[in-house]
Amino acid sequence: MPPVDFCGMELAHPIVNGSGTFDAIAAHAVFGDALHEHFPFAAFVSKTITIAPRAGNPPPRLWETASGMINSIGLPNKGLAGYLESDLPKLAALPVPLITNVMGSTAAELCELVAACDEQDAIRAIELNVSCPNVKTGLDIGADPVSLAEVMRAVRPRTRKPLIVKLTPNTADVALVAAAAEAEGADAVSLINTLRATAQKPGASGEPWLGGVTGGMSGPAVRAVALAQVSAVAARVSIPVIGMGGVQRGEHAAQMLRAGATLVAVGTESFRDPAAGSRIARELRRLLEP
Amino acid sequence: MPPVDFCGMELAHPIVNGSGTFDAIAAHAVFGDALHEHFPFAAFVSKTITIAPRAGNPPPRLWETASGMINSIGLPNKGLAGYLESDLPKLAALPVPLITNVMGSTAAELCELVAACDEQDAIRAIELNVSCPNVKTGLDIGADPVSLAEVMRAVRPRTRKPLIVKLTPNTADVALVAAAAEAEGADAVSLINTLRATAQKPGASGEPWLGGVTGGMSGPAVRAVALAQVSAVAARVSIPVIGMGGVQRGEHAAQMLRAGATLVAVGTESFRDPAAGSRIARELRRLLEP
Amino acid sequence: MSLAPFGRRRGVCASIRKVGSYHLLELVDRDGPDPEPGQFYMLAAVSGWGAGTDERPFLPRAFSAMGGTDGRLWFMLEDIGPGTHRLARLQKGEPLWLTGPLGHGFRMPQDGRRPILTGGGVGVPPLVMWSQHLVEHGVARTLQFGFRDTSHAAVAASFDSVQIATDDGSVGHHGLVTDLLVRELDRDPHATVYSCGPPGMLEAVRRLCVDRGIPAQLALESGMACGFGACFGCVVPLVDGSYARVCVDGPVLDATALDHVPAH
Amino acid sequence: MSLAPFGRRRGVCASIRKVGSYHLLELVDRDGPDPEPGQFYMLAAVSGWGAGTDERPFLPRAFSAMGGTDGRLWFMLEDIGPGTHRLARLQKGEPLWLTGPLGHGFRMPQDGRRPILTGGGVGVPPLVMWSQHLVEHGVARTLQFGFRDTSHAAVAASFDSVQIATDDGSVGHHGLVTDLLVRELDRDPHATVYSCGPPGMLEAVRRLCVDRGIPAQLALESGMACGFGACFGCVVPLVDGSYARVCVDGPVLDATALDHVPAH
Ligand SMILES: Cc1cc2nc3c(=O)[nH]c(=O)nc-3n(C[C@H](O)[C@H](O)[C@H](O)COP(=O)(O)OP(=O)(O)OC[C@H]3O[C@@H](n4cnc5c(N)ncnc54)[C@H](O)[C@@H]3O)c2cc1C
Ligand SMILES: Cc1cc2nc3c(=O)[nH]c(=O)nc-3n(C[C@H](O)[C@H](O)[C@H](O)COP(=O)(O)OP(=O)(O)OC[C@H]3O[C@@H](n4cnc5c(N)ncnc54)[C@H](O)[C@@H]3O)c2cc1C
Ligand SMILES: Cc1cc2nc3c(=O)[nH]c(=O)nc-3n(C[C@H](O)[C@H](O)[C@H](O)COP(=O)(O)O)c2cc1C
Ligand SMILES: Cc1cc2nc3c(=O)[nH]c(=O)nc-3n(C[C@H](O)[C@H](O)[C@H](O)COP(=O)(O)O)c2cc1C
Ligand code: FES
Ligand code: FES
Repeated sequence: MPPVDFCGMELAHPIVNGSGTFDAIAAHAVFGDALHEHFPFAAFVSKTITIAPRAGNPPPRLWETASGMINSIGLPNKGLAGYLESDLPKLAALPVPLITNVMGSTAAELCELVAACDEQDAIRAIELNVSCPNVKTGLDIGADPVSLAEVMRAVRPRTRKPLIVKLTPNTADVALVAAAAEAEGADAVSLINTLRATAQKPGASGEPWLGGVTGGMSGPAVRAVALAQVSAVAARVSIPVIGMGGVQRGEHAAQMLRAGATLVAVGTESFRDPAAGSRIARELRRLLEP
Repeated sequence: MPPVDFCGMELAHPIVNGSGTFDAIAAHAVFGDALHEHFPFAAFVSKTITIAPRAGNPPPRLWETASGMINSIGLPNKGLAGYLESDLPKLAALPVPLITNVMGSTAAELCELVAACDEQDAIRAIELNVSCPNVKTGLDIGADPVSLAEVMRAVRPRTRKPLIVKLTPNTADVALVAAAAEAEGADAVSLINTLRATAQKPGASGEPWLGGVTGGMSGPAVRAVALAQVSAVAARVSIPVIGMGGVQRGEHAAQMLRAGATLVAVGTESFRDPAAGSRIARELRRLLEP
Repeated sequence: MSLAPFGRRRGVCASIRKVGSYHLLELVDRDGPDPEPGQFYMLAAVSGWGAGTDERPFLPRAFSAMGGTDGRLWFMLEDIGPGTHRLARLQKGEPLWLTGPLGHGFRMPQDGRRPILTGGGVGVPPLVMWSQHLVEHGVARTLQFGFRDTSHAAVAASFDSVQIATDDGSVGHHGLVTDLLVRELDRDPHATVYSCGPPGMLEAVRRLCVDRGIPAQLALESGMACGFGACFGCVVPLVDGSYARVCVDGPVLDATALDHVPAH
Repeated sequence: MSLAPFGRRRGVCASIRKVGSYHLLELVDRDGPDPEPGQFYMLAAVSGWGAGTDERPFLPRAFSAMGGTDGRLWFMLEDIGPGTHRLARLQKGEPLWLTGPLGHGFRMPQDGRRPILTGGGVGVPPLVMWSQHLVEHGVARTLQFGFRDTSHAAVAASFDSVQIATDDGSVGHHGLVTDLLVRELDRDPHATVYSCGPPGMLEAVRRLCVDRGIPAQLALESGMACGFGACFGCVVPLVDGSYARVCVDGPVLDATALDHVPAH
């Protein structure tokens, strides 16, 4: 398996993590230097950073579904300043390139985030999480090609670093949105984010289980939906695609690549197996070099 | 569990079948009169009928996923005339009310289907399957509130029978579409239809497994997505809702009712257990009458 | 055709043993009628279903009856994926879900034609049952099976007067079972062919019989979700451009009606 | 804190037996370090995971170590759902996945305070291990457990000098274990409380200790997806308005830092 070129970065293999599904700083505290010696991903994607710090949603934040899970984490993070100050130095020390994922609810917020990341040498690429409701339409920015194009026109000029748009699957035609991102200068797209889902408290109340009421579903349950969306997007755009959703083994990663993805991200499977990324890369290598 | 009033029909319990997931005529041939004596559903929903006969998609039509399945059946049916002539007399003999599900790719086609159903006393209600691409936008009619409203304005005047709109889950905001259906006179909405999904042939080719290339995912894997969409729709509209998606036992049906559904449809679970409808109704009764 | 009781019911694994590459499964099914040769059942383990590769199996699996009397059913299966893997690990006394008997079985030969039963692999069970039926009804039959190798052919050791072909030549004729069929048909074409086996073999039998104008009843396989006509998933293409549902229109279909036997 | 080897690894079930309502599980874990009292592991069966009610469990499950030396680990679990149900059915010799030891355990009492270990239900294991540690280090401790009934209390029969309370009064004090705690604190408040148990009990202990200004280390439980800080799913609310991840900031947290113990 030769190194992969992704937006000018040379990666050792095509497996990265899904934003928000691996905390390399916490994992280093838990597993020690073994983590860095056997780092499971070819690039590291940070969790979503917002301008102001966020505590995240009240618990419970998790629900297990048939072959998957719902999370309603609510994007807890230290805020842009906190990220740059306390997390970035540690993430810069990882043995792989760093991609920083950011989210804002207005174009102005996104511009500020992107401009700040642009100044950091340690940040090799920026991923825009556009699963955030547009204040005007109420729809997620990424669910609507028009909103997304508008945001991209504002944000694109703020950086010369590679800009990846993380698409939401909760839309009628994800390829249309991907095409809009490409047209406005995105260097890559990544998908799928989680499928909107919910759960009720056990018992007769019907009350929501999750502190955040609804959440997003991930894991093997969504894999076939992810493969359809990745295929549709890769067929429509010429920029590279990061495919994800339910990838658990090398064969699933290979399917994403066959569908047209350049990189494959692993999210939920890392929860079941912290070293899943390395295992999947190894299995993939065996499949591709028979 | 008292009888349920649904659009003026008195139903023995809230469990019906999902369109296209139970062939009462074939099942009668397989199971004999026991089927009618223990009919599993409180009303029977036909598979989708189109104006012209359709052979359906080439095989393979099925793919098993983690906790679910993809189908790419392609709506095989005898066409309107064939349905009225050869199926309707048999379906009219079922011990429960009949709901006929129809689909057309233009408003004119839907009008013809609805008007024809309107003339049949044996048809107690009509369900519109709006998961069909709009010829102009390419988007499914049911994925777009504007297209749907247009179609509804044409179709609604053609019948005084209850009109149920079967919504597609492959949309950015299903409650918006449901609200459009209600505003244009729908008597009820049903959801979710299947989630767009795909699968590749085993092996390295990456070719699609399904004869129809993409298909729709159903079963427990989609249940949490279905519950979120049913909750969102029931919170938005005042007309009754038929909730479905991954219902396998009484507790799941109860969750749909707690989310605001009036009826609950069972699809995929009938494949695993032909009498699932009766079992689920029984389990539900036990939960609601403790 | 034996009607199935409505709904799935619990059967119990009475015994399971390995014969070469196959597993022979005996079930107790007190409540079901006897199956007819060519009919099948949908089977699923009650526990541990859904925990195999890729969180499968989810749906029940179709298996032809190899025999069935007095509340006992026999099956033969090969472990090729998560469903058969789980079933092959059933324990004696373990419950399992079953629905059936399902589908239309084989029909008697007409016009005094002699029956030739040609099959292979997991196509063996319905032909074994049909062979038994014919013998019981005093109809002489020719039975011929193709297998990959000795380990697969082992299951045929207990069958009376059977012709064997193996891909590797380790047992019987070195080559395809259709070579044996051609030999029989050349010898005496006044025959009806009954066949069940992998798609390639069935397609070869279909062409052969259609070309020679010999009636053939093919017991087809197909990916199934339900087994009772509900899902329209199990179709095969017919010459008239329509599709037949293998589960309710078959599994036994006339060779002349079929357009071809699909590879899956 | 013992560092965990990176990644999940295979352990083997060395023995499993039922004591009253609980299952005591002994694992062989050759490659792991010994856990410290209060640390936990994420466990999952290698086979049959995902085939329970509602096709669960999918994620691994968290269990406190009850002991661990020389490549052996001990756990105690109650069968309350699909994950514990499957683990309770492990066979001797069966492999299982484990990640750990994880989290921060208990810390020694300061200022000569005497340790009171108050817990109940599946909160027993970390306290048993902590009690052993204290005893081994020559620190006298008071141990008190609350259970629902005799069948749950049975597990405590082998523990030395333990006070028992049961909800139904069948064993020991008829009432809550916090009654016993109040008695001890009334007698001598120069103590540090260590507690683990159901949320209601922990919350009562928290209030009691905070109200009286007594240091308390609470070993919390919480729904977890990962156990190593990756998912941010296992949080509990702190007094400063932020959330702590139970898996990496805990599971042992100071009572004074916690806003309250959430019900789930
Ligand atoms: C009427 C009938 C009678 C049969 N009788 C017998 C019998 O007597 N003995 C016997 O051993 N077998 C019999 N079969 C075949 C048997 O049903 C299949 O081998 C079985 O379903 C395989 O299930 P599995 O989970 O073990 O394998 P699967 O993994 O399901 O693989 C089986 C085939 O399905 C395809 N496939 C792979 N993955 C998927 C997926 N995710 N979704 C859908 N398809 C997939 C591939 O083509 C693969 O080769 C019969 C089939 C039919 C229809
Ligand atoms: C640090 C720590 C240590 C622990 N130590 C022990 C121990 O030593 N022994 C022990 O027996 N247990 C221990 N537990 C608890 C144990 O992890 C849980 O009981 C176990 O996860 C239950 O899994 P289950 O599948 O059996 O039950 P579940 O069905 O998962 O039910 C457990 C609880 O989760 C909630 N729940 C129900 N359904 C779902 C769903 N679909 N998704 C999410 N939540 C749901 C409900 O509140 C339910 O009461 C510990 C937990 C933690 C965090
Ligand atoms: C617990 C959790 C937290 C997540 N947080 C984020 C996030 O902060 N930003 C983001 O863009 N995606 C986030 N995601 C989505 C994942 O990056 C990924 O798109 C999704 O989980 C699908 O992949 P998977 O099935 O492999 O998990 C999160 C997913 C999970 C499960
Ligand atoms: C094999 C199959 C065929 C279906 N055919 C139709 C159809 O003809 N018309 C329709 O409106 N929905 C159709 N559906 C969708 C179901 O009615 C239902 O909305 C969906 O399967 C979700 O429910 P479930 O998870 O209980 O199956 C079909 C679903 C399946 C699995
Ligand atoms: S298997 Fe469902 S129709 Fe044949
Ligand atoms: S369990 Fe995932 S962060 Fe704690």
